[in-house]
Amino acid sequence: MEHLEFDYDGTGAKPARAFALAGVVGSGNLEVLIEAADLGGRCAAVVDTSVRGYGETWRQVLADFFARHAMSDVRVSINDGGATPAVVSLRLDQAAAEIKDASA
Amino acid sequence: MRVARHSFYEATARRRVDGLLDQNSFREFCGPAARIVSPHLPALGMPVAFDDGVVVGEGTIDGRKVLIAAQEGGFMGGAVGEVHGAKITGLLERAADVKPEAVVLLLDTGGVRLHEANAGLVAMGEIQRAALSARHAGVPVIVAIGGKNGCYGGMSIVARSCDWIIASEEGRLSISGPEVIETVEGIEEFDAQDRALVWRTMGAKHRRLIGEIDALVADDMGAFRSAILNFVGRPRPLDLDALEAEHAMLSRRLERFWDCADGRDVWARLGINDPAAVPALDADSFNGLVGALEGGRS
Amino acid sequence: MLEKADAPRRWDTLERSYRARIERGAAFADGKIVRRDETERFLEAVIEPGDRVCIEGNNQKHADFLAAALSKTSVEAIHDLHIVQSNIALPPHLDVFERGTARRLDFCYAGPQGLRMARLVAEGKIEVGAIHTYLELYSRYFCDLTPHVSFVAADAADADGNLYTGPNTEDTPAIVEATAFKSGVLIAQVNRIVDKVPRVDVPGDWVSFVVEAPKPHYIEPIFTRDPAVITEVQVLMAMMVIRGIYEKYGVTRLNHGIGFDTAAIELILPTYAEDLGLKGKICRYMSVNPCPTLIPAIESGFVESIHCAGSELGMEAYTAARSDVFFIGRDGSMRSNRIFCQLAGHYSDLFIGSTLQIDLEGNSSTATLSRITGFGGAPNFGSESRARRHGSEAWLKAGREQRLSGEMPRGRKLVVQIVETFGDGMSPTFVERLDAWELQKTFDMPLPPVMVYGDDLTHLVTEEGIANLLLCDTMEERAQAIRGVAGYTPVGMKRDREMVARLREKGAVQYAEDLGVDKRLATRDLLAARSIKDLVAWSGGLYDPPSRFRNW
Amino acid sequence: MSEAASAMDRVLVELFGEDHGVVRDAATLTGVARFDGRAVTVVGTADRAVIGADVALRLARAVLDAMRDEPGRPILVVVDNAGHRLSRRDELMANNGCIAHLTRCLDAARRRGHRVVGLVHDLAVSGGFMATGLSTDLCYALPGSEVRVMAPAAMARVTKIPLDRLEELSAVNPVLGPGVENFIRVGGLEGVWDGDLMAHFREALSRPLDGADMRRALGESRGGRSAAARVAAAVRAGAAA
Repeated sequence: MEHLEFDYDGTGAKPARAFALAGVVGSGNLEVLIEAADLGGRCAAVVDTSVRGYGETWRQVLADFFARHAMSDVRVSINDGGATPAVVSLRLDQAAAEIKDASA
Repeated sequence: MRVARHSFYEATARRRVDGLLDQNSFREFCGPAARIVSPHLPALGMPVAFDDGVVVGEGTIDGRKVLIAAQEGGFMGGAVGEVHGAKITGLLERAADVKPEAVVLLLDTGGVRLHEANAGLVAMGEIQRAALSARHAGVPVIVAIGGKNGCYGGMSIVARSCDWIIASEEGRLSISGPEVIETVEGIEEFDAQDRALVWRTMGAKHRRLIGEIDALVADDMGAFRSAILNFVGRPRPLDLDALEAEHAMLSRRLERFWDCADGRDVWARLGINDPAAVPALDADSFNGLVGALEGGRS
Repeated sequence: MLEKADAPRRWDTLERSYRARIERGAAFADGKIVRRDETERFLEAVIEPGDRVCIEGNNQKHADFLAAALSKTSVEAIHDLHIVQSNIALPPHLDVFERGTARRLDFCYAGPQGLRMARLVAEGKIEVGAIHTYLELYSRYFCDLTPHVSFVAADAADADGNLYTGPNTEDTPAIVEATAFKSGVLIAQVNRIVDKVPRVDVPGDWVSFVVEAPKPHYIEPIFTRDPAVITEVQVLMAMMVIRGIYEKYGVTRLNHGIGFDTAAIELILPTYAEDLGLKGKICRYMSVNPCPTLIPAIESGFVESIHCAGSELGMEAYTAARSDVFFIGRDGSMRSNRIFCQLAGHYSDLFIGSTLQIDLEGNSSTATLSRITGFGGAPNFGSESRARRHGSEAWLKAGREQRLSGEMPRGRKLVVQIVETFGDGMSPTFVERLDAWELQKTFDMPLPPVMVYGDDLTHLVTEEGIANLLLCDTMEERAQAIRGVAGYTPVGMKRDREMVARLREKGAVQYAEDLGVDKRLATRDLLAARSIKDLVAWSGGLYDPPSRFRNW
Repeated sequence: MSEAASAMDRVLVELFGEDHGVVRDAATLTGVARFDGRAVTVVGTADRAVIGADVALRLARAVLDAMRDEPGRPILVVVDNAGHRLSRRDELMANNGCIAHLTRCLDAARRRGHRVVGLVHDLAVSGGFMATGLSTDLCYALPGSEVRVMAPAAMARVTKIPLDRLEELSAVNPVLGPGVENFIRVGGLEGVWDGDLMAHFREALSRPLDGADMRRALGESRGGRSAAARVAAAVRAGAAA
């Protein structure tokens, strides 16, 4: 396992909901827990992954994610079973869509 | 055609809970944000899940209060570890306290999580005892099986200790997985690749025909919901007479079918004219057949 | 001159050899029917050392009994054979090299035997003539690699040797034609001998001998893709293909690869493409095996006609009941033919398939280190058809996009590769240099084993988007367009973001939003069938999947 | 009679005397013995039996008989098995249903005031332990016996964790490896009966119990299962976190 932590500038509104979860931890899959957190406007990400040595890729995938979804005061926590960046981005987008959804 | 069907099989544990309960009625206990994860997996270099692979909480189904647990088959095959098991046990114990109209267990599991084997096995015993305690408190416990993993290992014993079992025809209910039997006893005993054989031996249709489960439904969220609703608020007796009746039923089964080599032989002996056609029947036709058999018996 | 006068040239040596072989073989046969338990001695009688021998080994149907028998013959009697067969699939195919029965090999595809093949080549037990494509090898049967003896597999034969191949005709016609008309010995392995075959696929007078095998020939359901394992990412890519390529060019005639990526496309035709109003406008005529995942597209009226290279296990009753769509004999069962299917696919508007590695020129390969596999038919399907002269909307539009220098207008075949940026075990699909170069060195090949050449490729589809190489004017643009869809692979991370932005402006790189693809729809709910059972339902119960694919 | 079987017989003799009245039918043990002047129903298996559907029903019958014959009569469950039977026929008959029936009978006996005591002799494996020992009020093991979910080599194969690593981890984490000691620590076993068996049995019969499942608390206090009690309590309380 490898533990990674990242920190990004916040750019948009605080999320509508307290938290949202997308995905399931499994081979080639991951779960993304996204939560409102008091981070002084910043965004943070914590990754626990079963595949070592992809820190730079995670940094970039998450940077692109936060650039795509303007958010602030958000913490993303990931348990990863070796998902490809495509699947990671998909789950991140699903989680973001849900936490931004004020309807429920 | 039949595209818009809302599949139970396809859904994650969370989607199953959402799909079965009244909208926005679900309140989760010890949810993912609480991060109650397995204390054992990290030492083995395995990723954890924030809910340890089971969702537990309360909500309503058609306005009737239920407690519900849903195993996530995608995480470690739905296997029961220490935390996972304790969540289900706690939920069943709560049932005895708060007396909902039912506890619903959506099981999707290979059994004990080997990575925390001893805790998982003892947890099975605890889950079973808690399920029986809930029943003694008058709360019916309803099991639904329709995920990728079926319901295997100790949880198959738990399932048969509950009041009602509902399964889709994708469902399987058995103590040993076919692969285990093949590995230990050889391919002559069980060819695990022969999936038609697997379903004829352990699948929901066979289980329905021999009286191991109470309802067979299509793989559809609405069908599961209706079947569950049918059993909400309907506890089954758990007294000595009920145990004797069960004993008589099981003994009769072994007497009648012990020499059968295949599910088809059992079905033929049950009076089904074309046993080979059973696997291809859809849920409605199959239930029609079951109805005709039971009608013929009474 | 004098020598010639002394020994006048004979012009029927092959014919005389044929007669001698038949006479020797007849000792082990009753009429044309070989006594099964004497098969090995029979083979020793008809085969001579150094012969070119073809063992029918298709994608699916295999002359497996004869292949096994050959691998048990005496090496003293039979040795140094030159095997000329398309598919090396079964252990006996290589046993004959291991033990010295055969030495030289010309083939197309080695799939699961690739690792052992590599070992035997390294040990000098196999001399590889060449790794061909299907059409190349069949062509050489009629040129310089004509078999002396061929084993074919058929479903049934009568006493006269008339053969019924059933739906899996595959390579049989090519092998039979080349062998029978060049004085070769044609031996058929059949599942059963009958009084009258359902239809004559091979006339009896072309067939020298028939052996009834102890059990039906080996057949593998290699074209069955279980919809249950199609991922959301594959659905997303399928959506992009439909919008960005099929709809854009109006592709009606095409060939699909057989992976999960193309299965996903097939399975969203009745949903996504239907909603886009594309029925009757795309995917009407296909050259492909009867993949079960095509059933919903056929049933919903998208795909109108399919010619098949071979059949697929479990699809027999379905194809037979859809004679408007498939090519069906008077007996009611399907007829396939790999050559014609390959040709039809070659001259269609589009090929789409998957690969393991792509470089910055767009060359792609499925070859991996330590294995020798070959590519079968993909290179034939996946190449520009330069001899094409007829126009079609898709072909002409692609040609206009390519803007070749000079005045002469010309069409262009669409050759598409569909891949995820990372493959199994996080291995990047995009590489600066293909493993194929290394493989060439290791096995001393004349060329690196490339499946589809970069200059044949027109589009590259990943989960990131589509690179349209027709719109790239320079090799640098082409490389950046490829980097632009290569995602987070090292190749993709090295993209020149400004240049990719410019390529995006001119449409050479398109992302989902540029294509009008709503990513939120990219779920498995879009699949017309999400399980094998759904496919059975779509087929009205006609599709009978092999047991291993069932979950009921 | 095998060595293990004679060892089993010695245990029965030590507890109930020479004429203990426990009868063996194949691998099944049933009978009514006397202990301190009162009747005790003995059910169980011997010789590392595999629990098939038929075996489960035979044992269940004996438990049902005990409930019918004498309310409150103690039941000793002798546990010696290699797990449930791995066969197509047993699965066809739904072995899980038959084992569930056995466990429900044991559970019913407990709730009806029969003290149900388990005693692992030699071996208890996975489903076989669940069928028997885990359905008792109190379950003990004899010295030298073993309880496990799966043999370590098989476990290494299934979990894809190298055997040596698995054994290394088992040494420090009682949830992982086989052994009576580990099962005691996770609360699956009450303890080991060494020395005076009669004294141990007498204590087990007379121990005041309120019917609550104490195994998690035991696991917690013995440091073998630290999370279960807390998590179950939180869920029972309906806690969000």
